[in-house]
Amino acid sequence: MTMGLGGLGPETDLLLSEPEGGVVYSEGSSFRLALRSFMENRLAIAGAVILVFFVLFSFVGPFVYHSNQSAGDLLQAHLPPRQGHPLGTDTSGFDELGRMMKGGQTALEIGLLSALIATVVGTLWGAIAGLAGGVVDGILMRIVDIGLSIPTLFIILILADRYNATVLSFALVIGLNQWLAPARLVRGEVLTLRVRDYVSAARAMGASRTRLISRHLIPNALGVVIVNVTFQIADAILYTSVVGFLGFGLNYPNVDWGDQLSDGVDQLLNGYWWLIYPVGACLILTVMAFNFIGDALRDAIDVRLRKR
Amino acid sequence: ASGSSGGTPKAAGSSGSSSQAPSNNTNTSTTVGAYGTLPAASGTPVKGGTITYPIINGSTPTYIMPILPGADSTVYNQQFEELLYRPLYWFDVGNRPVINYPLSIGKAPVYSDGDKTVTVTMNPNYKWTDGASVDAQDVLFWIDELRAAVHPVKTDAANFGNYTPGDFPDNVDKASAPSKFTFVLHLTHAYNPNWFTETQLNLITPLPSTTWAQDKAGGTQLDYTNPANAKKIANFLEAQSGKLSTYASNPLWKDVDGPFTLTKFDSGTDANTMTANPAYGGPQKPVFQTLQALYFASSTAQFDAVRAGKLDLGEVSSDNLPQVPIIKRLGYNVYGYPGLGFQYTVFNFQDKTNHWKNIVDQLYFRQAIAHLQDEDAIIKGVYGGAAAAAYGPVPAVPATAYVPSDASTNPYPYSIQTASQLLSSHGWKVVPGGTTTCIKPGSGAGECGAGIPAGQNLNFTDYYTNDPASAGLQTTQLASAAAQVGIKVTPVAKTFNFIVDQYDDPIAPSNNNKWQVEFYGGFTEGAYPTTDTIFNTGGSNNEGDYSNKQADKLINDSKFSSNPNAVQDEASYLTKNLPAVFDPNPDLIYAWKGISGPPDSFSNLTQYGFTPEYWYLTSGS
Amino acid sequence: MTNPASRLLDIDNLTTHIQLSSSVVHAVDGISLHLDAGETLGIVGESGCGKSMTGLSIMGLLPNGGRIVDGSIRFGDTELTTLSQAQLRKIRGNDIAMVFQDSATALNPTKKLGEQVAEPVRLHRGASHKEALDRAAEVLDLVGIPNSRERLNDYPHQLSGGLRQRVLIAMALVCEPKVLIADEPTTALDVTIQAQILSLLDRLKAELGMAVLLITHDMGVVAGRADRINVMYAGKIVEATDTRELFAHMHHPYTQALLASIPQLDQDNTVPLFSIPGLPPDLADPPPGCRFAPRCQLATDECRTNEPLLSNSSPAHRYACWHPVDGPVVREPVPALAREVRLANVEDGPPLLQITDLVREFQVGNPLLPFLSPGTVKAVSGVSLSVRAGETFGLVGESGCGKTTLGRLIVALERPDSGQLLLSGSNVGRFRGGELRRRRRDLQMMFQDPYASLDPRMRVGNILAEPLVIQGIGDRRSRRTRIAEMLGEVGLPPSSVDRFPHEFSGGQRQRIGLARALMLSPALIVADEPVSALDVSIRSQVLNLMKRLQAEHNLTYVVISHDLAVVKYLADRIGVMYLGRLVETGSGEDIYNHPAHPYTAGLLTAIPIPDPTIERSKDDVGVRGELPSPINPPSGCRFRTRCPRAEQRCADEVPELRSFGPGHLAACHFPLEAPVPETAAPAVA
Amino acid sequence: MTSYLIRRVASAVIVVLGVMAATFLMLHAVFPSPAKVVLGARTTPQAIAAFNRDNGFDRSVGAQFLTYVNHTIHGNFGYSYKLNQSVNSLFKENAGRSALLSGVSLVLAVVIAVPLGIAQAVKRNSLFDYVATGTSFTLYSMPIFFVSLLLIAILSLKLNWFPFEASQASTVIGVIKQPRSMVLPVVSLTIVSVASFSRYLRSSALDNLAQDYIKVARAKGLSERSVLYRHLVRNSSLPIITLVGLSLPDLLAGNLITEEVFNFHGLGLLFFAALGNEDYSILLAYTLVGGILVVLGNLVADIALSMTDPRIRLT
Ligand SMILES: Nc1ncnc2c1ncn2[C@@H]1O[C@H](COP(=O)(O)OP(=O)(O)OP(=O)(O)O)[C@@H](O)[C@H]1O
Ligand SMILES: Nc1ncnc2c1ncn2[C@@H]1O[C@H](COP(=O)(O)OP(=O)(O)OP(=O)(O)O)[C@@H](O)[C@H]1O
Ligand SMILES: [Mg+2]
Ligand SMILES: [Mg+2]
Repeated sequence: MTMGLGGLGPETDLLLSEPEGGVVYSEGSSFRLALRSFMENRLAIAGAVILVFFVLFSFVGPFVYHSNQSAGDLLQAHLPPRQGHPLGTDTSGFDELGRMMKGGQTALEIGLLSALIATVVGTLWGAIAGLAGGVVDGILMRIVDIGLSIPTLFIILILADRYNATVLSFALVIGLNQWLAPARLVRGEVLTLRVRDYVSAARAMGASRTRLISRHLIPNALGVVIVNVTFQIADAILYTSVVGFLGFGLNYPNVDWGDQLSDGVDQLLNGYWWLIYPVGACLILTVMAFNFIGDALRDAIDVRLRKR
Repeated sequence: ASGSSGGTPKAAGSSGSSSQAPSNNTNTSTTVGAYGTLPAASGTPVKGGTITYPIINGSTPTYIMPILPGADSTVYNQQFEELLYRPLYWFDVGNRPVINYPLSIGKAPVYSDGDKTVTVTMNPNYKWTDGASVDAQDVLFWIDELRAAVHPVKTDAANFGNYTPGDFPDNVDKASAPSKFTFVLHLTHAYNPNWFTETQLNLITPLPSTTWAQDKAGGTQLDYTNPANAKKIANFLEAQSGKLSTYASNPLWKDVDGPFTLTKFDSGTDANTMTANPAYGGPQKPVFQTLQALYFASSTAQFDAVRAGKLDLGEVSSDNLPQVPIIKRLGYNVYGYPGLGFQYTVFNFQDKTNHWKNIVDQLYFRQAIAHLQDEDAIIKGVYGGAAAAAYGPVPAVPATAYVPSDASTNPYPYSIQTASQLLSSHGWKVVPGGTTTCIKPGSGAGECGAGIPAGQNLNFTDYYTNDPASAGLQTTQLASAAAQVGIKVTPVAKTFNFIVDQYDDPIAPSNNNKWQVEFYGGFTEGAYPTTDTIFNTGGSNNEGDYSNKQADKLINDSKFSSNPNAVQDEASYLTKNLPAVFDPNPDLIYAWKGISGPPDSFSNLTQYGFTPEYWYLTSGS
Repeated sequence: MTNPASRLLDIDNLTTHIQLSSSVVHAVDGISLHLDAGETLGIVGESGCGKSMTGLSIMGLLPNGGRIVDGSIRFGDTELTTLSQAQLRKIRGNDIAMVFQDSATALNPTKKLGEQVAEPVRLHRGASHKEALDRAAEVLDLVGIPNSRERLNDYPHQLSGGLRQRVLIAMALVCEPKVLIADEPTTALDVTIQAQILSLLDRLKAELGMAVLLITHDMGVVAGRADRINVMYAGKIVEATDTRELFAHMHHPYTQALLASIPQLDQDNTVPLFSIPGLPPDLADPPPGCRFAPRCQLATDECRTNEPLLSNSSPAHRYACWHPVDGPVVREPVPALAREVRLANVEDGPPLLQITDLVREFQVGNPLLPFLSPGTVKAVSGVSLSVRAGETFGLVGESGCGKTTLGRLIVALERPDSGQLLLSGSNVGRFRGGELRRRRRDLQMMFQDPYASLDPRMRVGNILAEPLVIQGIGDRRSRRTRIAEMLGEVGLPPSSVDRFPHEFSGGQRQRIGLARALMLSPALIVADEPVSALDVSIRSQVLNLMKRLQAEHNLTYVVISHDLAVVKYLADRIGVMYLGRLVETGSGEDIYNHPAHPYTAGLLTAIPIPDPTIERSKDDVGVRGELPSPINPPSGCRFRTRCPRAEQRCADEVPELRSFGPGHLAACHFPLEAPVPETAAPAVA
Repeated sequence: MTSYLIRRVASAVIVVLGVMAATFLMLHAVFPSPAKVVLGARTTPQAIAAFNRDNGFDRSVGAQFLTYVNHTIHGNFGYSYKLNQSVNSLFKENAGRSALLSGVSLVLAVVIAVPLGIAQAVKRNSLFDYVATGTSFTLYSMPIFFVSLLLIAILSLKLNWFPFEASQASTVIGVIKQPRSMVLPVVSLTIVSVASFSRYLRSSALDNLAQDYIKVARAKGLSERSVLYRHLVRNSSLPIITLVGLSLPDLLAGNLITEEVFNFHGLGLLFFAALGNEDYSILLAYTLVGGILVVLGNLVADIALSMTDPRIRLT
């Protein structure tokens, strides 16, 4: 309550005469609050570090470590680690380490892209449903239920057969499988937000619908959405591997961790460990990092909400 | 015996055993393309016992009656059904896809009257379970039932997978049985005898005319020569064959002339059990008692079983090759050899988008692509040596009577430069790693060719099957080579079925403009490897709509002329003219332990021949 | 002084700290107190001053990080601070029991009441399941829960707040403890229920002969119930003596200020409330010297440097202050406009706001399948009233009686199902779309929850600018200056514009809320419970502010509150609502001095007055029973179910509003006052 | 209650119909007709035309959909040309085994996750909590096929503790008779759900711990254990019910992959093969059954919750 205000390093206004309403202690924006509690979360830090590492690995790595990723040499296929090939070569004769960097780029791109697609679609959908309410809401949400009731793999495989696997189409396929969760989430959020007093206040001032949405609902729903994005990225990257496992991964010259891993897994019994464990580690660690971060973000935002 | 299937489509290697296999240096065999060694019969035969072999999800028996409808016309149904019902002619002698007379009910056919009449005399030793001997009537019965099945057109091929309108039985004017063990066919045209024997007569499987001529269970035997009755009978048999759960119990299927009888059938998984048929009249009666087909969800699962030593006979897929040493240590013999047929990367001669049609019409372009394909590297890197180079529809191995003399020389060996020169000498500005474009449009010499505008590029999409992995690796090889002469190849993985369903001009004309190149595998050929229906203009399996006067003529000769070398000529022409880029022919690899038998009875597996009756369990296993 | 023999609890120099990640909260700082058998000791103080922690320290139930760092708690002969948890458990709920503030979450939602009440019996008395349940039923009876037997199998959510609180008390009493610690037992309840609960506690105390430690922030509550009172401030006891002594001759300025800052029913509402500036200190680093010094008018440097001790005052009346006062503030008339003057500003002629037969009912259940819905909530049923420009109209009533809904109807946040709402002659209900949005500038609202009413993502600057932006008033610069002015007016530092809501205290937020409402200089402001979420000392600040601004800008308020005192202080005329109906309206005097409606009278009785003499003289709790369901309210007069005078007629016909003097209307068949003869009352106040 | 049921069932029906329509249309968009696949590559255009005629694949999509719905309503899930059997019989064959696998893993997941999550909450920010959190995150971040294959590689092929493939018995009883062979599939299917369940339980338990009634329970003199068992456990495990309902889709998906990897022939495997074969009727039937399961799952979950949690009144 009113206590504890100073709890976070008060920094009083420099006022000669204290105003009737009392002084105001500065704690910075709610963002700073969230950030602070985020920083207090060890797992979150771990996640951030891991993530940064793999971003650098994937995008900066190739400038440091050069390898020919355009022409594979079948006569050099699946060699174990050796001079010149610190992680050996894959079944097409590409240098595995370099491949992993390339794969990392794509995986992260796809993850981000599909998460964005899912989130944008889902958010709009959920927001519309939540705002419209009544029958529209009913219909939109039934559609979501339907989506949730169709086996994901079914959709993925159908779509994968229909569309050629490019980074974009891939992101689309996954994104379009993932928008349902955020849709539900955002709808719930909107339903609670739209009855908040400050929204009523804005209405009482004569705010238009669009203003209510753009200035109050969206900014306040954003936190939840952002948290969701991180989880979505994690899931998306996981999905790439499943799609790869089902044989619809990306093709030369593209590659991503997902299908590298699934290709590798075929080699599990052949003892080509260098095609499995390194890339497996990359994928799992990255996914985990995103989950850590998302989890921490959620708590952080809760903190902001709890802070009253 | 795959011969009789008249060529079933084959996913790149993926049919039955994904057929790729690297030969690590343990390849002691001298024959080209063979993998591993073929041990001589050894050990002391144990009487009785059980021999297990795998059936894999998607390639399990689903039909028992020897007139296989389209949906069930697979080599697996054939192998299954031929254990019970012997075909008139048995194919494959070891790994050679030729008629195996000792194992055939029919003796060599005699052609007369300008190749318009065929006379076949049958081996009298074969008996049905009820004691009746397998005779000419049984053949006529089959022919009548076949006619009933495909006429009046219901879904012709749906009722008989190997049916091609105009061919058997339409081309049989009259069939008669002058004596108990002799039948005569009067044909509508004069056919090339080899063609007729090896693609038509080979379809015949005598049926028990004295017990199956019913239209209901336990009904009276009808006069099947009356088409109406024949139809009733056909429908009845069809219906019965649809009830998988009754396979082991239905009296119909108890009446067999093969080396085995069916005793158990799990309609859930199609796993089944057969026992030796003492009444079998063939040269070799089984010495062991039980033949058991175990079901597996995937070839991976199947191989896991091999690794665990659970199977007497197993398949080895390309993915598993590095583990061959391991299973050898378990006591498995491993042998592989390419099956007769070819794999090819198909050009679509119809796609007009981006002027593709005009480009692919140019022989020099097809040659350039052929030069970009590195068969040796593929054989080594992808198949680890367990494949044979193949430059045309009739490769050097397996050896048949029809291998053309030039089969083992590659007219378009791997060479980036040659490819590059071919292009630049035809008016293209080759930009390695970039985009090669046409700078000399026009149809004259040294120009790109008719209908190819200046600035045109050579980019195209190459659809390949997502399974097995080798398909992707081969396509990647081509793509990365093409990149070096500025051709941007975009490989795209699809399911085998999607490709054969969508990217097949005769079947899906509406998709003519949707694809340029595809690689889904190829065809297992019959013993008589003409490419009739595959490369002749308007052929029902001419996926890319390749059309070439000369080719048409040669293919026609293979079917109708009496020229014994027609097929060779056809093959060597196509080899040079490139209706498609022909790919290496992967081995089918098998592993067996604890059992033995004459080498041929194992090597014929690679031709889809399945003669377990020759095997026996060796003591100590 | 009571003889030590009967002494139950003796706390000496109790010091409790709560370890946070970055700081240590000195929640309780060396307090000493004692509790004797049969007496009620009140602990009063503002929120956060350590009341609960004191209670929890005794129970040994401190939150994570909390521990007793010094002092002793003697229960009889046992020293509690050194007991093991196991030993403590034998005492907890058996000899010492505690009742918590929030009845909503204090009961396990998925356990039957019987089980929960019986639990301590089984635990401490080792009673069988059956015996325990019997005992539970017995106690539920005792705390006045009707047909307790059946209730045993009910779940908490099936009970109203009042009943739940009774159950909590039952749970505490089931083992007949010697000491009952009641932490804000009635804060979450309506006054009517509060009165019932408090008298219940009294009764039980007497019957069971136990001692009660009554923790509350409400002077009124302790005035009537406690024998002795300890006033806490910032973790310390600042004054402790017997009740009458305290109210008559308090010595500590804080006590004095606290009492003075509470609006009282008999208060002259032309005089601004006494108010304590600033906020209580942060217990993480309390100021040296006297902790009240920063807010104390009498404070000298001595106060700020060295700390006054309780001990060096007489044991009968202990206080910790260097400059003691004596007795309540003598309210020297502050220069303020006398009532007449104020009312002069109230224009006569047509009323600014004219409401007739306003009805609002809420559909409950699924809108898609109305036929399956249990019915509608009759939130507002045929309310008529009028407000003239410049005056303040107050709305009181129990929770759930429809105040907020009516308020939202007035500012057109809800649409009436029927009835008319005229704003200076034009029908608000008619307006749609843009027209409505333009007209809204005349109708603004101030919300109850200071935390929910400000967008957490906006800086105060933008929050205050928003109304102007929406209504397209002025340009950037003019807006900025306007905002600066307004902040000054509501007494906030100019730097506030760059701050986010969460950086402000509750009171400050209400100031912002008010400022926002004022930005458009609206014709009418509806203030919904403007102060009920605030602490006593803060409350008066805001009330004064509202009054001052009204005087300066001649504002028109509709003030909504469940606290009659607050309403009476602010309002010129008052409307009493009951279950969606307006049962009585009149001037503050009318309502307070001669209420006509039994409900009004009941409310008045129920309200605790911070004056021992008055409180003790009360013989009646006011209104008994609970508020009926608004979904199917009683026929006829809705109050009849709880009305002592109800007769058949009340069930049959709905009472009309009748006049009981100029502007004094009430809807009752058997009023407490004689209605003015000419009965044909105008339909509208 | 009844009105609630009516409402829920109504929307359930809508959803199921929606699922049918969606899957049907999607399939059609990609494979207008299975003819080529059914008749094999060596077939002729005429044959295909004939096939489409006979099996009605030449009719309008709408018409086909109606027949499909009609058949389904009459409990006829169609015929698998590829497997030469009616889908009904195929499902009868396989459903039991799938149910067994999924059921056991689900139960296991719950049985493990609930205590784990609550324990984590009670001992929050302890080493135990961190370790548990870390592990669950790791597992949660693994593709299920990867988990499965690791299990095979290590526990089966390396250490030879368990068989590499699931029981091949054709009857449920038969499967139950070979528990060792089911360990790996069940484990890998359980692992993933445990991870997500326990996370959820933890936060739910934390919320409940913050509630006053826990304080009250302590104030009664209850020992920590009994506070836990009598008050905390029940309330904080309630959400699991909803969770299970919601997790059905994932369970089905996981089931699909596990069956593939462990060669366990159930519905998932059937579906898997059908995908490759474009075996229409099976795909449709599977998605339909899946949809019904999910909808039903949620419905049952809500009702179950309303029975266990008195707060929730289904009006
Ligand atoms: N769980 C907790 N963790 C940290 N600090 C706490 C906790 N609970 C209370 N405090 C702090 O301890 C001090 C005293 O709290 P306490 O609850 O005793 O005040 P109170 O007088 O009961 O206030 P209220 O009237 O709001 O209940 C306050 O500064 C509060 O911020
Ligand atoms: N949006 C709504 N939907 C359904 N019922 C509602 C809604 N708003 C209010 N109610 C009901 O209408 C009745 C009156 O509510 P209202 O908030 O006006 O009462 P109140 O006097 O303001 O109560 P409080 O003093 O607790 O604020 C209550 O029973 C409430 O449950
Ligand atoms: Mg408290
Ligand atoms: Mg209200």
